[in-house]
Amino acid sequence: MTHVPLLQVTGLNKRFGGLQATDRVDLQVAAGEIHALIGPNGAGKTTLVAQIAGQLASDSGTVHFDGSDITRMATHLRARRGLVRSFQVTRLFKSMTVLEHLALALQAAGGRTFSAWRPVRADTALFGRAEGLLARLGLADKSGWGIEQLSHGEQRALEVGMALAGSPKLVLLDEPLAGMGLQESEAMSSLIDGLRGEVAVLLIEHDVDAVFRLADTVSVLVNGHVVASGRPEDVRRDSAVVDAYLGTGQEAQ
Amino acid sequence: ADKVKIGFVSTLSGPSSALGVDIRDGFLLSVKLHGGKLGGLPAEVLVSDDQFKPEVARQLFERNVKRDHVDFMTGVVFSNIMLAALPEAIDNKTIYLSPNAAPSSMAGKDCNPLFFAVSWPNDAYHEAAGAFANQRGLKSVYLVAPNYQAGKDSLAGFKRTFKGQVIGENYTKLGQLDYAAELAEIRAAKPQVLYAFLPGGMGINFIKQFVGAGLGKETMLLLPGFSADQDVIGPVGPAMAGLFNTAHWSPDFANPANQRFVAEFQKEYKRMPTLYASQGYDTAELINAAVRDTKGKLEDQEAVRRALRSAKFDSVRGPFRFNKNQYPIQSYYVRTIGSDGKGGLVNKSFNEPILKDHGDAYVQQCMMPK
Amino acid sequence: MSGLLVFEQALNGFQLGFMLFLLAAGLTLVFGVMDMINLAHGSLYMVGAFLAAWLTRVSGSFLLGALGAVLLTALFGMLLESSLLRTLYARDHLSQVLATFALILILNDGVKMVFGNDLPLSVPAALDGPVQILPGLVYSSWRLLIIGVGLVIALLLYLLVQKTRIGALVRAGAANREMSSAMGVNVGRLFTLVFGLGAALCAVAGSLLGPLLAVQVGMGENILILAFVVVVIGGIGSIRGALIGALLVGTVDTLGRTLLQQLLRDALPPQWASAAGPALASISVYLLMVVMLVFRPQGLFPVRS
Amino acid sequence: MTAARAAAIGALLAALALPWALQAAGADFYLGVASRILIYAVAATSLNLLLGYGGMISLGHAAFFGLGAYASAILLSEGVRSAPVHLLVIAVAVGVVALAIGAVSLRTRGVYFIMITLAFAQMLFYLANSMKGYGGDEGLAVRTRVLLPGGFDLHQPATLYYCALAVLVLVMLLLHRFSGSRFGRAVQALRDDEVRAEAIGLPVFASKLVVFVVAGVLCGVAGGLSANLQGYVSPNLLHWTQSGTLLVMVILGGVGTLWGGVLGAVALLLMQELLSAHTEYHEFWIGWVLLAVVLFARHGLGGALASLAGRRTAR
Amino acid sequence: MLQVRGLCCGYGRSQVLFGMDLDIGPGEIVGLLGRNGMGKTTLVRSVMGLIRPTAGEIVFGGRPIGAMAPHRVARQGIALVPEGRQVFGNLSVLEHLTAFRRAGAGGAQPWTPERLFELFPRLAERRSHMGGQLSGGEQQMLAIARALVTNPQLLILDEATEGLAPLVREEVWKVLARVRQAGHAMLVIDKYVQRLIGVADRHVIIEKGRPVWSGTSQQLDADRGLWARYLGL
Ligand SMILES: Nc1ncnc2c1ncn2[C@@H]1O[C@H](COP(=O)(O)OP(=O)(O)OP(=O)(O)O)[C@@H](O)[C@H]1O
Ligand SMILES: Nc1ncnc2c1ncn2[C@@H]1O[C@H](COP(=O)(O)OP(=O)(O)OP(=O)(O)O)[C@@H](O)[C@H]1O
Ligand SMILES: [Mg+2]
Ligand SMILES: [Mg+2]
Repeated sequence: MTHVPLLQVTGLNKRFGGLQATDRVDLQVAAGEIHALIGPNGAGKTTLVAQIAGQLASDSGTVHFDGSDITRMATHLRARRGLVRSFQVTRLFKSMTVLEHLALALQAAGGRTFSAWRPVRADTALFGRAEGLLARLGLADKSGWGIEQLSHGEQRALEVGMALAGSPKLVLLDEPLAGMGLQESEAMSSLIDGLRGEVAVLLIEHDVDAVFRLADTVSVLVNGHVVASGRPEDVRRDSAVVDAYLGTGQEAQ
Repeated sequence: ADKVKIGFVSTLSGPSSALGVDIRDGFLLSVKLHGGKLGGLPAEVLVSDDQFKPEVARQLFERNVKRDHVDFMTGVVFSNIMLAALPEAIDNKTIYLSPNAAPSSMAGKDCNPLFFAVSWPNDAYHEAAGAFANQRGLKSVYLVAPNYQAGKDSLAGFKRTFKGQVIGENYTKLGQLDYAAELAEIRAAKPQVLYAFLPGGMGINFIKQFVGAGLGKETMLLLPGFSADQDVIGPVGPAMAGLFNTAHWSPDFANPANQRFVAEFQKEYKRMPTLYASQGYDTAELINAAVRDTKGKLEDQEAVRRALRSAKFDSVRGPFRFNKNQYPIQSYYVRTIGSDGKGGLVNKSFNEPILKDHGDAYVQQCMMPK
Repeated sequence: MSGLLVFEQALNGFQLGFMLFLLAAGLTLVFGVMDMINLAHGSLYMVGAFLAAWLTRVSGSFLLGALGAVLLTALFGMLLESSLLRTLYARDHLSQVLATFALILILNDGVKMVFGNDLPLSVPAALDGPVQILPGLVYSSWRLLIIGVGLVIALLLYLLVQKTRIGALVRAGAANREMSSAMGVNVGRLFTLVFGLGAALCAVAGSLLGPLLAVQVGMGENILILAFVVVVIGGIGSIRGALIGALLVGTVDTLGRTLLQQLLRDALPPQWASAAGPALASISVYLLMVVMLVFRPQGLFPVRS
Repeated sequence: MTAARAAAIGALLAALALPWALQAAGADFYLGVASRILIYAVAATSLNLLLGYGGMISLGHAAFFGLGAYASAILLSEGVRSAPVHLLVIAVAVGVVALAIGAVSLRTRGVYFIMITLAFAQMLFYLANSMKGYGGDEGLAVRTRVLLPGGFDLHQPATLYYCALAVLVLVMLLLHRFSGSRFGRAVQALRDDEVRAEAIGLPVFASKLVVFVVAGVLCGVAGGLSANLQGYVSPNLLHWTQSGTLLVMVILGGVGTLWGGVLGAVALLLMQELLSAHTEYHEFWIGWVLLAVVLFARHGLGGALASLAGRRTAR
Repeated sequence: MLQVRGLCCGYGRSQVLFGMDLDIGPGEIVGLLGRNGMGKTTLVRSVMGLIRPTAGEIVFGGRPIGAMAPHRVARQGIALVPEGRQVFGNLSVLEHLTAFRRAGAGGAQPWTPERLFELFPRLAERRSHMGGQLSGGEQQMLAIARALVTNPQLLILDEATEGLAPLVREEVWKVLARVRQAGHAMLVIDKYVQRLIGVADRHVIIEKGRPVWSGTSQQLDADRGLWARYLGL
């Protein structure tokens, strides 16, 4: 792993009225690593993701990505630089087919948005890549479907696929396994696993088994603040983490 | 020609439609009384509604002129709508007889051989009102008019004859219906007389609210005739009694033409005629006279024009003639609203005109060929 | 400019504001709470006014006329809702725009067919005149009544929507109709009632404003736009917002027509003042809205996040 | 595709032949009506680009129509008749105003966007009303018309008709290509979900602004043509009810469908033309027709036609 | 208590359920299993009356409910924790719990907002927050609480533990056990099969819109072949 982290979050804050949603968050993600972020419900994970990805403006603190300060950068420019997120609540385009979603994500990553005359369909390379991705997501046979025809789990897969499409340097995955069946969870896990070394992942997930199986590093957010960070084995044994989040119950399938 | 074809475009729907409806009814009454003929030729009147929109009026003019090839156009109530549509008639050599709108521009530098104002020049009522205020020895006036050209013209007309002091002037939004704020200002200004040029529904509301605010005790309200006509008296009610206004016509005029008109109108439509109705009626009478005098040779437009200019017919307003700008020279009267003896209210005119054989201030600017 | 005049103008602003509130309240309920853009809201106001005028003539009593109008308009609104508008909730805003625009056309001409272009309606004789409210200030008693009625209705509505279970159920139905019904709420009937309430408020406004302004076809369209402005400034769906927004719009409009012109006359050469004054007065309300939306894009009291 | 293309070509041929047909039938007057329909088809299509493709419901679009019309009329009244100059002035004037309005308005969403565009348009409306130099509330009539290169005068009804037809064809071609292009896909995506579109790297604000300005300018061109057809402009052109009428045309014709704007303009204007000749209550019947379209043709006339042809619509 | 017989339904032209059968007795907890997209949610929705069956019948407490409007179904005593939470964005937490509260068949100890706040202290802290402002997990808790406050006879949980932190998830399982003791019947859809086995009495596996297996928790626990065949493990 490199020494300069790919993502460096320093002292990030966000208040909603009387509620400190994120509180002096420091966090580093190295290139290519899978970094899990766990914490109780309402700890501020999704808020943090929105701050890093740019949907929410931070009250204070900085975000550095790939060597530059992006704290105030527009969302789409962050995405163009390779910092992409997926959403905890699926957000898809109701007028597009499954394949078109991926093609669009690829197109967005490639820029040249304002080309208004040449049909995008003529770009066979783009659609070829989109189809490849489709297969990896296990949606190959749904290529022409509209999203309303997909089940919840399939929509989740597409949601994550959108984030991965443009070969980002870092993806922020907000509960990618939520709502998936066992098999699909398995498939998604291995998809994420396969990203290791290639794409850095900031993974938010309440499926603790998957987290500890996948993560290189685990950080724990409680009440908006990072209370522990380190190797999975260490974090798992951290009594504060057990009390605040994991509990002693056995999770198994 | 074997018949006379007339395009009648007016505002027949929406809040301002009462005026157009009256003009139409007056016009059609005349045609009916002539047995469906004008000047001996069967008359075909194509009535259409401009919906109070200049663009629509223009399209309707175009249709009447180009598609239906009418002999005369007439009907429009409002000057802004007429000015927008008029070029369609004039550019295509069709005579327009205005039953109401008579803007000062068309009286002066823009006067046109094909344009006749059968009503009264825009400023005339207001000049008469100014003269009346002088006669009564009133010294301070407050003026209210909507913020559009006719509104400005009218106040200019009043100021032309009025000798006292204008202590306030207020231009309201065209089509405004609530005048609470303006009335408060007027109350604070304490004028002796308030002159309000507010046509149609605007006037009705203004007067109602003037009364409701209790201003009538301190200030005399003076109005142009059309704001104190039958269509206003109805909605406002008894509060109108005793108000003064100025006009070129009154239902109580004793001339036989008028007696017949008022009686027939009431018989036909079950209501008292208004100024507008009288203007519509006179317009049809004028066409009747011109067609008769040219013996139906409508193809000779020059002859038709000459016949119109000499205007040989008995107008319900009494004697009148066209000025060289084809605007009327006529007398103006003060009217006051009183009981009709049947529980209603009606206008009654003073015997002596306040302005006699009065033309307009713009005729000098008109370069009309003979 | 004397203190009394300023006070009287403030009253005028409030009176206009409360009228706008009555219309905006129904609109904001239907719009914010049921998520339905109802362009025909102004037509209900027209229907209410016509019914009030007609019933007053038939019964000979303004009170009976107004009560009857409120009742009948509410019924008419409910009928409209349950026969037509309810099929539109599930549709996008644009379908609603088209359908309710069609309703405007139909109702305008329909009212004209039944009642004619306009109907007379006068302030009842008892409230016709002015009253002395301060030494040196007489004010139209009818306008005072309007302010009073507006105030009472504002209070009642606020309590109904914010503090009762019904209010919560209505808002829930608006946010997610399917889920509400799965929670056991008869959303259809609830919405019909809310719509009827909005229609009733329209009729109240129609009965009160009718005598002051005019009962005529097309009376709803211009005031509809103002009501929308109020709803947007106040924050869609918020009764409190509708009240504050309405008072704000009423005051700004009144000031624009009077104080502002006075100031301009003092500050600018006359021909400039007479050109700029009326133009500014006409746009003051829109200017207010633009400024508002730039700084608070969700209105004064946003309801949804 | 082929059926649609065949239909389009058929419509074009019919439109080309119309002036001859009308002349032969002695109904020249209706050429003006046809030109008006073409002009409103351009305006409605420009709104459809904004609304159907970009998801921006504007209730102020007529402001651009009016602006274009005033620009052309004022140039004519100043004696400028060259078509390129008119085009340039309209593009710049409308473009700049649209840019300014868009930059402010596009910070709001949904209903707030509807209302803020309405507010701007109403302000322009009152501004036009107080432009004393150019007619104020009475509007401005012009006697001359634009001269096209090659000496064609738009005063000639047929010339104006063909000019409007050419503009419409161009706009349709543009819209057709746009909808399948990279930009078109991006715009349609942000219509569905802006936050999502931005998160995958699409420049949402810039895209919307571009669409807003282009739609505004196209509508301005339609306005310019209208000034030349009518020989008259008035503030009414900018009134919100005009924007509402354009909106109704688009919804009636089919939001987000290629032909929506055209179909809506044709249907609404023809209905008005035909019904107003027969009944005082024409709006009553138009109302029922519109209602029927909402209830029974979900995607407007365009959608209904397409499903008659047994194909799926764009939406 | 609930009987589903030969149920067929779908969306538009695509059919999803092909003759689905299901029985839930009073106080019984049934787990519904199956891979993504097999029709679990569709079954739930048709029971709630949110989609109309094209064939088959649904009987609850002796009454056919297949043709009832959703609000009437709900009033028969069925409550739903829907997939994807669907809390009301413009209602406060407290309003969620007061507006839909019904006496129902709560037994000796009906659910009240106070008791639910005890159950989910996190919600008590957020009681005046709007639903839309809650975190995902908080919304999930609210969805469960909202269903319980109607004191239903049959509670349907469609992936009710999705997005919950492990501790809270444990808490929810415990709640379910308590609810069961109170005598409520339940239909539970969840991906944590092991947990489900601990809670439920019987299970039904659904594949392509048909029931393909049904049996007790012991049987399911013992037969890992089933897991591999139908659940993809
Ligand atoms: N727009 C908002 N306004 C007010 N409060 C908010 C808003 N968004 C989030 N919150 C609050 O901020 C806190 C953190 O929320 P966030 O969504 O970041 O939590 P989370 O860690 O993602 O939780 P979960 O695991 O349940 O998804 C929560 O208590 C939530 O109620
Ligand atoms: N609104 C809809 N329109 C069309 N098809 C739909 C719709 N909702 C679901 N489907 C289809 O119905 C099938 C069953 O969906 P359902 O949601 O019942 O599955 P599920 O078993 O609940 O899956 P999951 O575990 O992913 O929630 C899916 O294949 C899906 O494509
Ligand atoms: Mg979260
Ligand atoms: Mg499901």
